[in-house]
Amino acid sequence: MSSDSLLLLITLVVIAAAMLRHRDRKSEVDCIPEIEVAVRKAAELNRPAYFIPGSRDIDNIQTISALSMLKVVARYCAEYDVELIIPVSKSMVMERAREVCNAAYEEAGFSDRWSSSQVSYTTDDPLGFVAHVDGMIARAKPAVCFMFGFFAGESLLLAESSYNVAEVTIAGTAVPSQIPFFVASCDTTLIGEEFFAASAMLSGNQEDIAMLQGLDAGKQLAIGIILAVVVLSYLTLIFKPEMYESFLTIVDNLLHGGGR
Amino acid sequence: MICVITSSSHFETWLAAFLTLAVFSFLYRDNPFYKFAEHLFVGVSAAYWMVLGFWSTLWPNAVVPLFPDAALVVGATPPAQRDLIILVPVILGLMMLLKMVPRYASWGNYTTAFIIGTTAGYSLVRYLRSDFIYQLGSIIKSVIPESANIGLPEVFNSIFILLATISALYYFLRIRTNKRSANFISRCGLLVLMTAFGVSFGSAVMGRVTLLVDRLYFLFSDWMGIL
Amino acid sequence: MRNRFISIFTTIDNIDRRLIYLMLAITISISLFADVSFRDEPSELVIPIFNHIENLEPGIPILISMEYSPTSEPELAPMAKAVTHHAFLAGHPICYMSLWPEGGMMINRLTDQVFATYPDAKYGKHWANLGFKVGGEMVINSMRDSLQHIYATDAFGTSIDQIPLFNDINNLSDFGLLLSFSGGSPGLKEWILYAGDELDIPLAGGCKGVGAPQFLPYFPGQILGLFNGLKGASEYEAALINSRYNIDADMLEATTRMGPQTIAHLVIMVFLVLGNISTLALFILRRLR
Amino acid sequence: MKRNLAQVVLSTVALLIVLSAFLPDTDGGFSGIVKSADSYFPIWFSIIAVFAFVLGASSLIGSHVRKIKDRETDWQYSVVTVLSFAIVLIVGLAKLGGASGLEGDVSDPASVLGRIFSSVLSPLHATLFSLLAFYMASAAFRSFRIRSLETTVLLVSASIIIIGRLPFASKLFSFLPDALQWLRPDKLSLWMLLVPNTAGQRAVLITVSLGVIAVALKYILGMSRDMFGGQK
Repeated sequence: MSSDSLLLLITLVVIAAAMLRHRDRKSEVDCIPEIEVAVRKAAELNRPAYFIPGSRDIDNIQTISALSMLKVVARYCAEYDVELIIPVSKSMVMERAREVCNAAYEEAGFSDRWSSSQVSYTTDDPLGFVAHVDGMIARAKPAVCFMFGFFAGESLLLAESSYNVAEVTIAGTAVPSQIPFFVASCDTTLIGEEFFAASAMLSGNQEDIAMLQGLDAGKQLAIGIILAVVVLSYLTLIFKPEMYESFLTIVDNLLHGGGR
Repeated sequence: MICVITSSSHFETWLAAFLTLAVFSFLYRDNPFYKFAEHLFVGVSAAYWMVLGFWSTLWPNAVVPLFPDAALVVGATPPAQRDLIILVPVILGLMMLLKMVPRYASWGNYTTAFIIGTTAGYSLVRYLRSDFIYQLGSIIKSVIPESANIGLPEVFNSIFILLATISALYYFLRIRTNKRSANFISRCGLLVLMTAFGVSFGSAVMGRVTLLVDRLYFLFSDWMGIL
Repeated sequence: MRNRFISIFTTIDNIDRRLIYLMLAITISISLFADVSFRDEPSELVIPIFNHIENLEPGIPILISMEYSPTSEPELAPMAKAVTHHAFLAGHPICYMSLWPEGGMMINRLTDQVFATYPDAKYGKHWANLGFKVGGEMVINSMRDSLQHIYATDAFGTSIDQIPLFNDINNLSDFGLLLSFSGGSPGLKEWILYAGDELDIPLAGGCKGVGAPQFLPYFPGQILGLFNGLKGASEYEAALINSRYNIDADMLEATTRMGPQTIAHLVIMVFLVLGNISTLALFILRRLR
Repeated sequence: MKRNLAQVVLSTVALLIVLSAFLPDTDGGFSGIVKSADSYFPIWFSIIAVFAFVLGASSLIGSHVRKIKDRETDWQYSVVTVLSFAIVLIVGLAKLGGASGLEGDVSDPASVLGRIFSSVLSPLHATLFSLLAFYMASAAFRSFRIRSLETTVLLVSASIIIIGRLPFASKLFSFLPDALQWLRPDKLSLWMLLVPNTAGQRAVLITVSLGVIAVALKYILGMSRDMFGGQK
């Protein structure tokens, strides 16, 4: 058991406890109105909506999160009768996306508006996938493009091509190196953690709100730890400078691996 | 023989140049050349990854453990004994294929459960340890003094990093409540994030332009031979 | 009058994106043909690497690990080439290896090109190619103990006992410098964590322009220096041109490529300035109403 | 019932992995089993992914064949996809053209598959990535404007980095007095990379890791409703 396991365990317990503590926080949750507005716009223009759930397989948690977003988007599309097209890059994502949409359309009471051929697999190669999606978008001229999930270098290829034809482009990713491209190119971008929180905010389920509680507890813990260690370090430095070396060793052990 | 090789590599250069131009043509607008390149890309790459999956994943990791003699086909030494545990993923894989048969489709749910379970498990451990704890450690180490005597620029930088990080974290803490009521600290946090994004964007420009110069160099030099 | 200005600036404000593409393509092409080049200056990031190779006793081998694939080759190969030129001229044997499957091909392409310019360079004496080994950080870990343990043969199947270069090399500590040119993972980060931090030999490396924020924090504590994208390579070449070696600047790839690169940066800046002038002008003109 | 059983499978698998991160490294006993399960799972996943190719391929080929049959617009291009797919699949599975037949490496550069990679896929990859240079220019032109404080910050920080990468950046601003030398774009860009950028990136990474942890926990604790076919 490595020395950082203690902190690992504390973090895990704090987040899990916050998630399991049920409390009605619905009123505090701010929705993301842009998504519904975009789908309504597509309905007005009578043009399709595209949803791209990233370019990685389902062993990436961002893909799973993107599929939760898909459920929300699919429900809006079912209600407003907007054709939803979902090109995917992995076979297993295709299967999940079909199931998720099927469920969403059924819940909305419009199963007849859904056909599983709206989800189509292209190729496992992320760039081949993007080349094809760019072509599809240029031809189909969708009104809205949603890009959620894990993207690597291909992010801006998708974002710019969709910006050129679509009325609204909305993106969300937790890949730090790709966020700047979406921010520069899309109308709305969910940055990092906002992307994980978004599906929970939109669904408004009690369970999802519990997840938001967990997120906030984690951030408070992070800010708390940083401030506590910094204050302690200066206190040691001022009052017990001879202890400072050993203080640094303790910090080093607790946060093992946080090498600079 | 040499003649055949040069002419075929000549053909390959022309093919590469044609595909390069076809992709560039998309910058103007969608056109038949791009459509051709795009559809070729999809067909070739889909099959390419499937072939790679078959020979470098399925064969050594599933076929060989179940039928040791299969190793001989690829010129490897067969393992001493069968490894029947590999039947588990094989069965899970077959169960997923049942999704094509509506009557048994629900059997595939176990495969989904297994996959999402492993994803959730690995992500939890990895992000907890190498992102959360690691980054927390890095922030703290770059903020607290390394020894008792430090210079003014270091102090300035560490205070800057501390305030910037905390305000950025605070921005994420506030997003859930109404954005319009966002206060001064979270506004500062957003500005820190925007600075970081601008820096990343600027850093990426160089690399992408390098690639573009290289492609143009290929066209003018390797293909046309005029450079 | 005011309306005319408004319409001019509105046009600039909404330039067709294809005009930007066209300008970029034309200026880069022209600068390629016109052989535009700018003399770079060695920066504090590459000078330590250059000086280290200079001060190393001749004959001490250098290890270059090439972790990149064709997509990142344009950015990373010029660094490896510049160091190869320098090490050969300074009399250090070079050992190449890779933690990426595509690395083997990258090494062959590079050595074919560079050593063709030095007719007296001999394989096995001046350079050797260990090729690709699967395993990422595990490979580095085993190399720390014993090179022979993990690499029985070189990339071409020759037993490394028969290669003179390896006579005095038992493990990583016998190299005078470790370099990793990395386009991703496994790469420089693994080298820092599993070789640089564990051993007492200098480690340096190169990364893509996007990778710099990730690796700069390791400088100067854990890495000797860093090649930051193509600019890093051209800075190193500038050091090489200024040095005692008589090297033909045309052979140096980054310096020649940096010309079009610079022009492209300038074009992008010009468009950024234009866009903002029009934003500002429109803002003022509309206020005047 | 079936859905509950699936949730049990999910949670068990995930908890095994989490547990193995906390258990000591020993060979035998309970922790040995947990540890070996932990090392098996990634390989299992990749095996299942290969099976999934059947689903993907049948969807891809099915849709293109349908397009050809129905003579939809652009059906000719679907012929390209189907043909190239079939050719590469056959050539690759049979390892044609390689030095040592089936015993050779599948991505041997001398084999037909290797040559297809270097003459078709490699230039396509490189060219698509190089398109990004154009796209970055147009995206920056459009959105890096002095319209709001946020976009101004984007503009300034990106510009400093771009200018700092010019070969003559240090000479261009050498007129600055010694006390203001730190304002030189080459120095300033290094500082921006190291200080504000580091702070921003780390804040993003920490919150992202929290997001991942919370999503993972949601599934492990069985708090997700959209798992197995929705609310049937």
